[in-house]
Amino acid sequence: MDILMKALYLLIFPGLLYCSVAGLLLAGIDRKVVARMQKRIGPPLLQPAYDFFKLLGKETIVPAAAARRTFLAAPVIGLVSLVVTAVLVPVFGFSAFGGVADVVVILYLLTIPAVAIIMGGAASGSPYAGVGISREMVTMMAYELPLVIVLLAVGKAAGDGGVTFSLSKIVEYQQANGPLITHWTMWPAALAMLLVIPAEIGSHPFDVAEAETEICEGALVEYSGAPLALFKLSSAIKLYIMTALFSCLFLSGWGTGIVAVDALILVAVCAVIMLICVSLVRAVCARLKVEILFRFYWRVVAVLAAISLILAWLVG
Amino acid sequence: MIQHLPILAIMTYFLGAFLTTLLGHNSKSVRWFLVMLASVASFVMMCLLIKPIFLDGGIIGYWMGGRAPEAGYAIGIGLEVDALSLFFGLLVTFTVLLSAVYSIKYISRDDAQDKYYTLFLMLAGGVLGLVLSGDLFNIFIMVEIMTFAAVALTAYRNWAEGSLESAFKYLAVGSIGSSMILAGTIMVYSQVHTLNLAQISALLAGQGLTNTTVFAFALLFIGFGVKAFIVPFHPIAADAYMTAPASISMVFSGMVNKAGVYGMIRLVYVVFQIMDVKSVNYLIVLLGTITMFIGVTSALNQHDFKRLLAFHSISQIGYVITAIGLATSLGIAGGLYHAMNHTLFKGLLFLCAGAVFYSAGTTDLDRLGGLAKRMPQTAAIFLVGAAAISGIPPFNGFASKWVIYQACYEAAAAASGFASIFYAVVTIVGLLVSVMTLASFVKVSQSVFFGQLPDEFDEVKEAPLLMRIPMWIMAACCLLAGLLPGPLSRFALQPAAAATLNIKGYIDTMMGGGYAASQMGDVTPVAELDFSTIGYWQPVAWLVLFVIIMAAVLIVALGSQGARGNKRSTELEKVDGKYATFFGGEHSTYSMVGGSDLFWGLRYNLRHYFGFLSDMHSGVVNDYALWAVTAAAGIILYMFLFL
Amino acid sequence: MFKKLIDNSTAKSPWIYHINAGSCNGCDIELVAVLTPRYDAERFGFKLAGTPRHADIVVVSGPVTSQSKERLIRTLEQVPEPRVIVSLGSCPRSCNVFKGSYSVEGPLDKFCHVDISVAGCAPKPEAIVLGLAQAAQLLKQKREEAAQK
Amino acid sequence: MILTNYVCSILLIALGLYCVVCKRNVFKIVIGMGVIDYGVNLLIVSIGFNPGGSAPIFTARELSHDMFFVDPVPQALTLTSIVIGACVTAMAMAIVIKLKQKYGTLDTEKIRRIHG
Repeated sequence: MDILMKALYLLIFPGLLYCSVAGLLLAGIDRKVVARMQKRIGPPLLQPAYDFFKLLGKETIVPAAAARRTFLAAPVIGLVSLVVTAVLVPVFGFSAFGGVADVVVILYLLTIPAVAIIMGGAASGSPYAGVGISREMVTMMAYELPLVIVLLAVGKAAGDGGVTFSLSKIVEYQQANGPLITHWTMWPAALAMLLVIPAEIGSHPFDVAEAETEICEGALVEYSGAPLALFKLSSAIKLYIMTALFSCLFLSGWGTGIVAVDALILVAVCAVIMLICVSLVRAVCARLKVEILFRFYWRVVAVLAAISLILAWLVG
Repeated sequence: MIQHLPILAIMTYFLGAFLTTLLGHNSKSVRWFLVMLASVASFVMMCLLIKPIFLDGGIIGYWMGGRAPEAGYAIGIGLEVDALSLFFGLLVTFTVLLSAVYSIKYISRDDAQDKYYTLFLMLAGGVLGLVLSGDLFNIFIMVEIMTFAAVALTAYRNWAEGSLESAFKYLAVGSIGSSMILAGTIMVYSQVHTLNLAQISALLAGQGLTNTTVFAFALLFIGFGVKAFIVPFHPIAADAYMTAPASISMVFSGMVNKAGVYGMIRLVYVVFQIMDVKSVNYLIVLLGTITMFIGVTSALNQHDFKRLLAFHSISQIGYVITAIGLATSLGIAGGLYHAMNHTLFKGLLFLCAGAVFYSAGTTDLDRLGGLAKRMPQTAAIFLVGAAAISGIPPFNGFASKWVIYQACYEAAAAASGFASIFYAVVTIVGLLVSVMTLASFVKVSQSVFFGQLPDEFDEVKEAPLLMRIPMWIMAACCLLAGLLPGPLSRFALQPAAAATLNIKGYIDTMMGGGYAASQMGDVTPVAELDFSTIGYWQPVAWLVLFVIIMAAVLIVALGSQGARGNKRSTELEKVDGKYATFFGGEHSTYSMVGGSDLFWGLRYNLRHYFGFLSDMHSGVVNDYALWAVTAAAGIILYMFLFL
Repeated sequence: MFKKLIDNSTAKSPWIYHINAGSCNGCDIELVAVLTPRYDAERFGFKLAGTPRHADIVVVSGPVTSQSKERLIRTLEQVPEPRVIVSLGSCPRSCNVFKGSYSVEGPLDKFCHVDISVAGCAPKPEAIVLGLAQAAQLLKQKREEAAQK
Repeated sequence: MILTNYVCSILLIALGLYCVVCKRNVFKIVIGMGVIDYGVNLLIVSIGFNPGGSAPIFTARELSHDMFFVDPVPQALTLTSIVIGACVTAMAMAIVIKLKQKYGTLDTEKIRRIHG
């Protein structure tokens, strides 16, 4: 029974099925909204799903120069780690694995998809992938520092004097004291987190790693068919997870108590967050250079987050 | 019988070393037999100690020649094995065993193998003697034996580029450290007129801190700092790890620097019991944090596989030191856990580097590439090691790092004012260092195992089975240590942490019951480590996940077609059309991003800092000595000012 | 059902890879114009892919020159099945004004099977959209045919 | 009188450190290492010294309570330490010979193939 429950969590809700649907939906909304911002009609809402299924039906080519096993295993590993992360992020009050979700675990799990892309790219043996890997890695180091500080700041603010690494404790604190976004000390951190999200999911101004016009999609250059579909699904799920993480860190503490309704509300909230930090930015910005991106995250975003951390210490 | 095991384990190594020189000169098989016998026997002896010490909580004291203390003074030389010593002893014997197996094939192309094995066993005996010893001067002697053997082994392949100079640097800076240990020892002796650790501990606790004690502590601390290769004593380590044979690099990072760490723990927690002094905590944590940061950033700068690993070794020791400096039971347990994990994964990575060197003849990241096609098992093992050291769940590096962050942040929460901000910054640096570790291992995997295969490595073959066996064992241990933190902490880490904090038993075992009671305060309780909060330690969930992964991999593998990757690269050149790499329409040729160029964006932004690092590791032995002396002076000054 | 889902998706999400085989850039500009707000080909799911591995539809413009011939053929081979090749403009169809030039080896159908051909110099965006939409349907057809085999 | 010993030993250690840090000749660095060792040895012996004490050479039968002699333990330590120091110097010399053969120089500024 326990196994069945766990399998249910991992595969249906809040695991694979739920987060895939939510992620693809969010990606669809994103594309539609950006199109509307540019006065276009835009693709149908389900376009990312169409893309995904189409790619499943395509031929999978493994280049002769590739390290075959790594090349094929990389997308699966990335997807699985994201599904695990999705299970660990609470849906308002509900968290699948008994409320023991931990911020550091999530932090580390979130690096795995990027690493999977990098490993896959490295295994493909393409020079474009080499450049892509380099950029992906630098991007990752750029946003990881602010992300770490944000998580610690939130942990401090929600720690009730101490510090907590537990997401469920953070949610409980917000249930008692209102969402953290209402605390003025957390505003810089929230802003920093909003800026981290587009880099984490590799959306437009920060998509140096997958710049399709410069380096032919970077690390994904040799992927086709089902593995590529898994990567696309991963990036959609990442969209959901990052926004859900934001809502969990700053906007949670309420909810109807009915899991199904909460899940729907969460997707709506995610969509709003995504509109603010992904779609809007994506529609108006041009792609940054990688060294500028790095400087931006370490000088601006990290400082924002650090301000919050210090404020949390002084006030809390 | 059981109390004779520690000395027997040490003597087995030394006897083995002696016999190897005597008998193993001509015959390969005799040599191997002796070495394997010595390493297996010692390992078994250490394993036999698990039950009385870890499980039953006993402490074994042993007086050489039966010279028990007379009139309350220790006159003999003692061995004392508590859980802490045994923990490190197990690490040492385990590393030696695997390294010995690995050496058989790895060293087979060199001459003077009997010398190699003699020095190897001497090194092993030195480190084991150090961790099991209960006598301060004996510790010094063991440190010297260890350094001596280590230097000789660094210079063993004197045909290799730079091995001689790195051996000399190691010797020069290492001997400064040894002299400090000796000077510190004698200063302690001048205060308490004994060399027995247990008695020193009891008497010093009664005396309180005097100027001489502080000076002695500073000297010993610096000495063990040099042996643990904390920054700024680290450049010698980077050189030595790089140029020594990989089997020895593994031993270096697996146990030689652990010996320094052990010395520090013994020193600050047991001998001087100084960890309730906040300024010592800050100093150790600060040194640890600097060590991990400088280690990892220097690693980002490297373009040699083994040198990169060497800097990571330094960086990971920084984690251990930081955790130990926190002086909480969680911190100590985390530090010990990470020390163990570091032995496992860094040993594994060094063995991978050795396998690459054995097969391809170089470890230059700018020249290598695409070896995963020729050495698939080594590549797989390397990925395990890289994931473990970067702290990717579910491997062991993650679990121990998690404990360390937790300890850091709890310390931050417990402290107030400046200290809490300091510990918070330490946590942030720790997490950042982890990401950078990941980055540099991405660099290694891209430029050694993946990417394109240069023509010159066409003929490369997989490493021999005898080299792969220890690698696989270590890889399995990495996974097991990550998946079973609960039993591990219950049966090994908690006893060791408890032994570190509760030294009454340690003193009483050696000096007779009740000796400590007159001098010591209360026993510090050790909190139960709770790994359940990590959140993913749910075996059932992992089982389900495993099934899902397998199914997914199967589906993907079945649905894919493509050319098999086992062609020669000259043949790959001929592969055209569909299965060729996309090259913008051109015929695909060899073209790779060089390993040292992979983090351009980062390096460009931090160019001044990286320039400073390059200058710091100038390669001139005077500079290294200057770093060491300056740091030593600084530490001594700090101790006098704040203690 | 799953198969049908994939079949339907195939028609709805055609990704384009564009090869310029010596074109004067007129057609290329028109192709980009198709993606602008006025014509917005993305509403049909069209997207420009950065690499032939991701592509479903390869759009070739220009009379195949001797410099581009080999590269063109190589790139076309690298596109995974099912794929549709669309020739854009008069040049790949007949070499247009470049016919007879010492450096032109075209037209395109000498080297590969052309599924859809959009004529014009340069073709109107409306024509391109129509051609691409047909190509998308063709993709689905090809997939179904492949499944029957 | 004993103070002279301490001062001398500290001086020796300082001199040795100076030698290791500042001298560019590998050979002199080895000498410096030796000098540090001797300084420490002097320190050890001095610490064990009791003014007016006799040499601690007795059989167990001769031993009585009113005897006054210097502490024998540091002397034993010194012996061990001297032996170790000799070994280390021998090792260092061996390496220096090899260095000279391989690099053709004893200048530390030139013996830096590994750096960065």
